Formats: sequence, structure tokens, C-alpha cells
Amino acid sequence: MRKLINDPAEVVPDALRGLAAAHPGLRVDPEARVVVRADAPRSGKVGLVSGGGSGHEPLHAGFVGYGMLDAACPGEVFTSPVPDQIVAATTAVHGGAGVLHVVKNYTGDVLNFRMAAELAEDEDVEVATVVVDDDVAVEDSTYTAGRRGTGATLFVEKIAGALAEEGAPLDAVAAVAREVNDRTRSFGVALSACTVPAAGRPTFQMAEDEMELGVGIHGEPGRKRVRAGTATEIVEAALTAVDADMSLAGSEVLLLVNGMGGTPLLEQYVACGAAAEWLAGHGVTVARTLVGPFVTSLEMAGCMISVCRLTPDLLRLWDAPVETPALRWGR
Amino acid sequence: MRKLINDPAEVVPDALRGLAAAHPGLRVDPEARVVVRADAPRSGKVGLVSGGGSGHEPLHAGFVGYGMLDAACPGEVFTSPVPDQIVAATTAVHGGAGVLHVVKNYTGDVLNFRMAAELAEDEDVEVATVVVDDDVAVEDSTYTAGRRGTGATLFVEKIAGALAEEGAPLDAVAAVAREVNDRTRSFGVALSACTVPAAGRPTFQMAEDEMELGVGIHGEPGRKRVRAGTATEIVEAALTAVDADMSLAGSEVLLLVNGMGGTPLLEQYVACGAAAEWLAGHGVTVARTLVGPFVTSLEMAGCMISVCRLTPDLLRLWDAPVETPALRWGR
Amino acid sequence: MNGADFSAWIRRAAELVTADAERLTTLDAAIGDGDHGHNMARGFAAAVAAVDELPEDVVPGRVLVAAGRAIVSKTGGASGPLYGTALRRAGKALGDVADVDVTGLAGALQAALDGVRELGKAVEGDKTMVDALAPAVAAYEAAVENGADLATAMQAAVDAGETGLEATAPLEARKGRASYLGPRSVGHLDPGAASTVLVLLALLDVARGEG
Amino acid sequence: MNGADFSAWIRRAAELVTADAERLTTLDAAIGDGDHGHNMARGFAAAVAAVDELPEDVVPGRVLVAAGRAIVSKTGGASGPLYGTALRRAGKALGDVADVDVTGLAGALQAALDGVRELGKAVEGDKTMVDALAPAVAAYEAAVENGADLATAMQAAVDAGETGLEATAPLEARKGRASYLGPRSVGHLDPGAASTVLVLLALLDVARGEG
Ligand SMILES: Nc1ncnc2c1ncn2[C@@H]1O[C@H](COP(=O)(O)OP(=O)(O)O)[C@@H](O)[C@H]1O
Ligand SMILES: Nc1ncnc2c1ncn2[C@@H]1O[C@H](COP(=O)(O)OP(=O)(O)O)[C@@H](O)[C@H]1O
Ligand SMILES: [Mg+2]
Ligand SMILES: [Mg+2]
Ligand SMILES: [Mg+2]
Ligand SMILES: [Mg+2]
Repeated sequence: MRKLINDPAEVVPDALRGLAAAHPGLRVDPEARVVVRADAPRSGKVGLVSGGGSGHEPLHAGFVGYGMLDAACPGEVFTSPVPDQIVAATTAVHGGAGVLHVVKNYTGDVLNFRMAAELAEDEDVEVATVVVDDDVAVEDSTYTAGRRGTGATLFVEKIAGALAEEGAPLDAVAAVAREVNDRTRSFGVALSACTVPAAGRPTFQMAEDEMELGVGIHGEPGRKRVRAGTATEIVEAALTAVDADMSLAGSEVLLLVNGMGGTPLLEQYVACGAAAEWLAGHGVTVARTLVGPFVTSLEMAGCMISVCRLTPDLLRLWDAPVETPALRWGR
Repeated sequence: MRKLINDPAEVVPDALRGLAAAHPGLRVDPEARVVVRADAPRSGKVGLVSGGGSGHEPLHAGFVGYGMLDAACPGEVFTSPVPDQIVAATTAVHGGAGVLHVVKNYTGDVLNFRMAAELAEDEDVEVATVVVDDDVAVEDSTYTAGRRGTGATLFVEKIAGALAEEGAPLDAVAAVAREVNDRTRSFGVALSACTVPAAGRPTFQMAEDEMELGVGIHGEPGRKRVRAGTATEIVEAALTAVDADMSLAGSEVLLLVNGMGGTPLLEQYVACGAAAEWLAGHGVTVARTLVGPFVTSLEMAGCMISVCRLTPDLLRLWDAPVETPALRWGR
Repeated sequence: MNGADFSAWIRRAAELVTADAERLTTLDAAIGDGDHGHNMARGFAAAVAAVDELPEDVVPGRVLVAAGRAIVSKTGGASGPLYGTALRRAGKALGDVADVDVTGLAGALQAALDGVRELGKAVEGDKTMVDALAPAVAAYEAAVENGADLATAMQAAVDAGETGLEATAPLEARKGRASYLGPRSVGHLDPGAASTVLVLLALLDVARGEG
Repeated sequence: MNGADFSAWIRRAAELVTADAERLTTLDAAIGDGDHGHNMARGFAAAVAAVDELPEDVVPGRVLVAAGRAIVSKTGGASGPLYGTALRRAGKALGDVADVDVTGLAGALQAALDGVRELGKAVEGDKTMVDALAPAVAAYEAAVENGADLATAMQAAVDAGETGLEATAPLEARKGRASYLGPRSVGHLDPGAASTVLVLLALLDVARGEG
């Protein structure tokens, strides 16, 4: 296992110490495992709290700051955070206007955030929750756990964070967060597995010439295992799945070409070129493009494509100033 | 080979098409392989041009924009660009105040930039050249090719770019570039090799439990091959080598904890925590820290640490606004 | 059973899930994310630590509530809230009685099952821990009605739980991470059902006086 | 030798370096960055394309200048400027003569060597292409002084080049990428010296009328 770590059991607090050292704009508690904006709580501002298993960096801690999240709760690698962390973060950012929990749709995340929300409300903090579920690789149904939350999380956190920064009330911030989730679809492809430090071996086996279509961001197996294709074929598979679920023709979109962690940026740009060509060829206007490793799965090779159908309002909020370790513009 | 590409021979132009699609602020010519600021040439402003082999992204094209580079010339993967590219970039950004070439110290880069400078001067463009050679893993000597250029390149491009943006003349911009290079040292450690698309197999073989101390950013073998250590041991090896070459005690520094491409950001932050602890323990004040994959070697696992001894002026120029695909703040 | 017996149950459960952590994780790697063994071991270790803090003469209900709280606080994942809620609900059902008899335990087990059902919204056949816990609780109650003693009734519960676990193999998961696999989840045992059997086994050991 | 013969040399050199690209790349992977074969193949393919553009009756000097320019423009790396400069200097040395004799070629080879030395600042013993080219040029001149004909003199050049190549193995590199390895560069042949032997071999083939 080629890991740049010390004790596998201490990876999360060790990384949080590094985060604290690198970013004075963050208040980091490595033991409680909570990352909070240094200027929190901002009175009158809705607080945004997210969290989930570690191993997806920069998600979520890398998105804490002006115009995005107020706090993040990193769990163990690929394991949701516990209610204590979430409650601590929620009370730390509550400025009197309530707190929005941005939760990726995994049973563990949903249950732990639900318990935390109940506990926080006992402390008179109004909590609203948006569950992100944009992964079209998973067949949806009311009888199942539903779709996974992946790339849309970044869009939701940025856009809802911008509206909260404008001083909008909790219900409005929650509404725009749900709107972004409803208008976003994602599909991921893995070219290799990844290794959870505590486990020490890859979460699944894959031959050199194979790829996993519709892989999850925890290295969960996806829709099917096929022969590895070219970047153009991979991107087409992803965008076809997205388009089949939410027709894109004629719309103006926000595009994320996301590296899963082990694929070089050079190759992510090759995928971006293929995506831009496919979208142009299908009558889709790309208003903004983000390329890079933003929602990762440790060192998994591959990419995920997320597409959000914009409205003028959503585009304005996307363009609004943001100042976090991993996403920054306008200030 | 798990690559997200189409034709190995077309990786560079394919990636440049993606770069063009993602960044409207850049003027990209995938065939001529030149990336230029959309607003170039800026009359009266010194132009900054850099370039080198591809596979180190975001270096250099990701650093083209306000306050940094005016143009970049990406060569084949791990192969320096050719004079034609460099001349095209140089004339495209010449605003009457001359052009600075930022060249990493590899024979190929040095020779191709030298030929290009001669050709550009035939076209009456005044060219100054700064050769970056910060890698302490290589024993220096006047009889050899000298040290390699690695992490300092980012510092040089940012700081010289800021001074050029202020309207300083060519000699002053070249002088500050040399000053940054003189005050910076780097040391890299690889936990795995990387695969050049055209070659199809790793540039070197390494056992699961080994690491390469002092590896180059082209997967060149380094100082020695040893048993893989903990993040703390790896960081200590790197900082000890840096400190032995340029004593750090008592100085205020700019720190880069650089992922080589295949190491998750979570682990890069673990390394950052170890580096911060080592520096604090050795009487070094860290004024600014940058963590992430900025100067990469395709999907190589590992990290490189670069340290620049700051002056108040250099810190001011580092903090000055920059707006590029990979480095952005202040606007 | 008094407070000490319930503390012994938690300790025994911690031993069993820790000893089998590798197997649980392997099951989870097949249809989930390969951490169930770590999660259970971490959670029950926290439960033991919490139970160790309690006074000698603590009542059974407080033991289970403390253990449940600790598991919720320290585990994470889906199993943390579910096991934690199960134990907390069971503890609340026991109230302040100092000595729990066979019927008292029946109420506690039923409360645990209800807690898991409410929180997780899973029904039998969804390929979750419910597929082991529900038949186990039913079998325990049936045995008690037929006048069985604690050990006999718990043996019936464990047997039914094991049968329920085996029955998860052919199922297609509809809840939890495994549900993302759809048909590809068929042919694997559910890790949470497997850990549920271990926790029931721990209680049987205590009932037998082997805890 | 007329312009057609020099064009034949460039084409033959392209064949040889392309056929041996794998070997050159493997040598470069050991002490460099594993791309020398690709660089040489890419560069000489561009040289052939440029030469194909030239008129039938072109003079030798223009052939080499055109080939050198193309190699500089298309190769990159260290070898591009070095080989390109070598050919351009050789071409300039030949001037406009339509037919080059043994002594004329001696001047051209010497000019090529001087070009490489000036640009790369390498001396013999630095473990570079100079270690093959310098002895080859010397051997050629010696043979010519002893009245040898073209083929014989080029045979002497190739033999000396091969000896020079073998002699690079024990050397510690002081120039180019391999110099970063210091002592670890010892025990490997220099890839650029190996490709230099191939380019000389191509000229020998033409001299022998086998081009
Ligand atoms: N909605 C649910 N209801 C009941 N049990 C569930 C539910 N979702 C998951 N589980 C149980 O949790 C187990 C997985 O636990 P674990 O691996 O620790 O959490 P995670 O899936 O978050 O990694 C599954 O095997 C299943 O038995
Ligand atoms: N300064 C120099 N002078 C002469 N030859 C050199 C010099 N530096 C490198 N070379 C030659 O170039 C060869 C490497 O060429 P190549 O691999 O194509 O370029 P790069 O090293 O840029 O990848 C070396 O084997 C050596 O023979
Ligand atoms: Mg998990
Ligand atoms: Mg090279
Ligand atoms: Mg799991
Ligand atoms: Mg080379």
C-alpha cells in the first residue's frame, strides 16, 4: 500500500492538523473533527453545515469559507460522521437564522445527520436538511435507499452558500439547495480501485484493461464492468446516462469534469475536451466549466461528470464571490 | 495502462482542446501548442513565457493569466517544447517591454529556449531568461548540468508575474525571478512510478514497500531507493535535505506541500501537518502554505516539498492578486 | 438478569464482533464499502468503555441506554445509529427494574426491533439486519409463550437469526449501500444481519452463564 | 556525393533510428526519462518530410540545413537542438558545392561536432553523444589523410563511434538528464551516443551505395 500517512487510525486527525496549518481562515478541531469558518457564527446568516466520510477531499472541509460552507464534519475514511460532530458544528455556526444540513444520500450520512438534527433542535437550533442524490448510475425507486449523492454536492454547497451569504432566510436557502440538486445529474467511471488506509487493500479488484461504469465515490461497484475505452467513449457513456435521465438539449449548463483522485489533470482535460464536444454536438450550451479533483475517492483513477441545468439566478449565485481552500474567486 | 486518453500521440492537443473549452480567459492553439492570455499583448508590460514537457499540470498552462504567466508552451509529455512554439508565444505576448523566459533547468528545455530566444531577438524582441534550479536532490557542480527545476517554478512565475503586472521593467522582473529561485529549495519523494502514455509502461519499477528519495518530476530516479517510511519520516527526509543546503532556522518562509499526482489530497494534508510541525520545531516561521497537486508527474504517488525564504517584498508580491485556472486570489 | 449481566452482554458482543471484524468487512466489501467490521468493533469498544464507567449496582436499562448512546456517538455509518438506537430503545423499555425476567427481555428485544424499523424504514426482505433481528425476536417470544427459560428462548432466537441471515443471500438489497448494486447484490450475505447474529449470540452466552 | 545522396542519408538515418527506437528508449529509461527513441524517430521523420519538399537538383548543403531545421522544430528535448544544430552546421560548411568529396565531408563532420560542442558545452568523457561523434570524426579524418576512399573512411568512423559508445558505460554522466543520477549513471550506455552510431551507420550505408 503506497500511502503517505502515519498511523492508519490517525489519518483523519493528522490531515486536519495539516488543514489547520495551511488555512488560517479555518478553525479546526482535530480531536472533535470539526472544521469551522474562523468568523463563525455570523449573526443573522443561515449557517451551512455538511460532512461525510473522509477520502473525498477537498469535499467538504476544502469548501468551508466565505460564500460556501460554514462548517464541515469529516468522518472516518468513507464512513459518515457521528451525531456529536454534526451537533458541535451546527451549534458553532448558528447565528440565529438556523442551519442547513447538506447531506449526501447514503444511509449512514442520512441517519447520523437526522439524529444530529434532533439533538440540535433540542438546543433550539432550527435545522433544515437537503439530501443530495444526483448519481444516475443508481436506479431510483421509492422502495430503495435511492440515488447516491456525488458531484451535485459541490454545486449545492456553492450556490446555497452564495444565497446564504446574501442574507436569505433558511427556507429560501434550503429551497435553492433542493433546486440545484433537482437540476443536476452525475455519472462516474473508475479506471482503478482505491485503498482505504485502515483496510490496507483495494476495495475491489479490477484488471488493467477494465473499467467500472457508474462507480460510487466510495469505490462501491457500479452499473457494470466493461472493457476500458477511450476518453471519448467514457465521456459519451457518462453523458448519455445523464441525458437519458434529464434531457439536456437546448439548456444552458454548469459542467464539472471531476478527477477521482488518481487520474492526472492532463487526462482530466482530455476528458473535458471530449465532454465539451459531445455537449456542443447535442445542442447544449456550457456556461461554466470546472475541471479538477473536487469530489474524489482517495487515489481511484477515473472521472465523474456532473451537469447542472442553470437558470439565470443559479448562474448569478455560482458566479458570486467565494473564498475557500479549494474554490476561490471574486475576492 | 489505466489512462483516460484517446490516441497517445494526441494527448497534448486533446488536453489543450479541453483547456480551451474550460477557460475562456485563455487563447489556446492546440495545433501550435501555445496557450496565451486572452488580453495579450499588454502594451508596456513585460511578458512572461514559460513551458516544458507536459505531464506536470497545472504547471505551466494552468498558471497563465492575470498576475502570473502571459503564455505557456506545452511540449510532448516529459519532453521540452520546440523553439517554434516558444517563438510564437514570445512574439504573441511582447508588448514592447520585452519578454522573460522562465526555464526549468533541464538540458532540453535550456537548449530549446536558448534557440528560441535567439530567433525572437532576430525579430527585435528583447528576451531575458531565468533558469530555475531548486532541486537539492541533485548534487550541484559547475562541470555538470546542475540542479533540476521543480517547485520553485511556481513561486518564480507567481512572484515575477506580480511584479510584471505592476509595470516593472524587464531587468527588474528578471532580477526578482532569480532572487526567488536563489531563495528556494525543493526535495521530492516518490511512492510509485508513473506511465508516459506513449511508452505505455512505468518509467521505473518500484516494489510496494519502497520509496525513491529525491525523485525528479519526470520520474527520473533520485538519490536513493529506501524502504517506504511514514509521512513524518518522508517529510523529515525532505526538509532535512532542504535545510542542509539552505539553513532555514530563524527565517520566514513560503511552504509548498506538493502532491505528485497520484497521492490523495487527504494524504497531502497529513504531510503538510508533519511539515508544519518540523518547521515549527526548527525555529522556522511559515508565512504562507500551499497544499495540493501543482507541479505533478502524471499519476506518480508521493510528494515534493518546496521552501522559499521570504523577504517583505516577496511576500507582498506573493499575496498580490492572481487569476489563473490553477492559482487564484484577490480577484 | 441484573445490570452486571447486561454489562457482560455488551462486553461479550464487543469480543465477538472484534474477533469476526475481518469477516464482516469482507462481506461489506462485496456489496458495500468494506468497513462494517471496523465500524462494529469501534462502536462496541466505545460501548464497553461507557459501561465500565457505570456504578456496580446500575439497573439493566441504564446499561443499555449508555451502551446505545456510546455506539451512536462513536460508530458512524449506517450501523452506528441503528445499533445505538436498538440498544437505547431496549434500555428505555426496561425502565428501572433491577432484575429482568424472560418476559421483560421480550419487551426489550421488541423495542429494539421497532427502533431499527422506525429509523431505517427497512422491512423484512430488504436484505438488512432486520432480516436477522425480526425472526429472532419472533422466535424468542414464541419460545417464551411455550414456557421456555431464558437460555432456551435465546437459543431459539439465535437459530432463527442465523436462518434469517442465510436467507439474505438470494435477496436483492433495497436499503443501505448494497441497494446501489441492484441485482448485483444477489448471492451475498448481508453484513449487518451477520453482525446481528453475533450480538444475539453474545446474549445467549450470557444467558447460559458463559458470558 | 550529390544532393540525392545526402537525402538518402537522412532517409536511411530515419529508418535506422525508427527501427531501433525501442532500444534507444530503454537505454534512456535507465539513466534519463525514457523518450530518446521517440524523440529521434519524431525528429528524423520531420527531416525526411522536409527533404522530400526539396527540388531534385538541390545541393547537399541545402539538404542538411533543411533537415537540421526540421529536427530543431519538431523534436524537442536535448537531442533535437543538438542533432539539428549538427546537421545545420554541416550543411552550412558544405556551402553550395554540388558534389561533395571525401575531404569536403571531413569539413562537414567537423563542423557538426563543433556545433554540438558549442551548444551543449559537453567535452569527451561527459557521457554524451560527443563521446561517439568526436572519435568518429577523428577516425574519419585520419583515414582520409591515409588516402582512404569514402566507404573505407566512413567504416573507420563507425568503428570508432561504436568503440566510443561502448566506452560510455563506465563513465559517470556530467551533462544531460543522466547527470542527475551521479554515480548511479555508471554501468549504462549513453542513449545519444547510441543514436549517433546509427546516424553514422546510415551515412556508411549510403557511401557503400546501400542507402
Ligand atoms: N435502512 C436500513 N435499515 C436497517 N439496516 C440497514 C439499513 N441500511 C443499512 N443497514 C444495515 O447496515 C449494514 C451496513 O453497515 P455499515 O457497513 O457499518 O455502514 P455503511 O453502509 O454506512 O458503511 C448493512 O449490511 C445493513 O444490514
Ligand atoms: N549537454 C549535452 N551535450 C551533448 N549531448 C547531450 C547533452 N545533454 C544531453 N545530451 C545527449 O542527449 C541524449 C538524451 O536525449 P533525449 O533523451 O532525446 O533528450 P532528453 O534528455 O531531453 O529527454 C543523451 O543521451 C546525450 O547523449
Ligand atoms: Mg461506510
Ligand atoms: Mg525528454
Ligand atoms: Mg459499510
Ligand atoms: Mg530522454
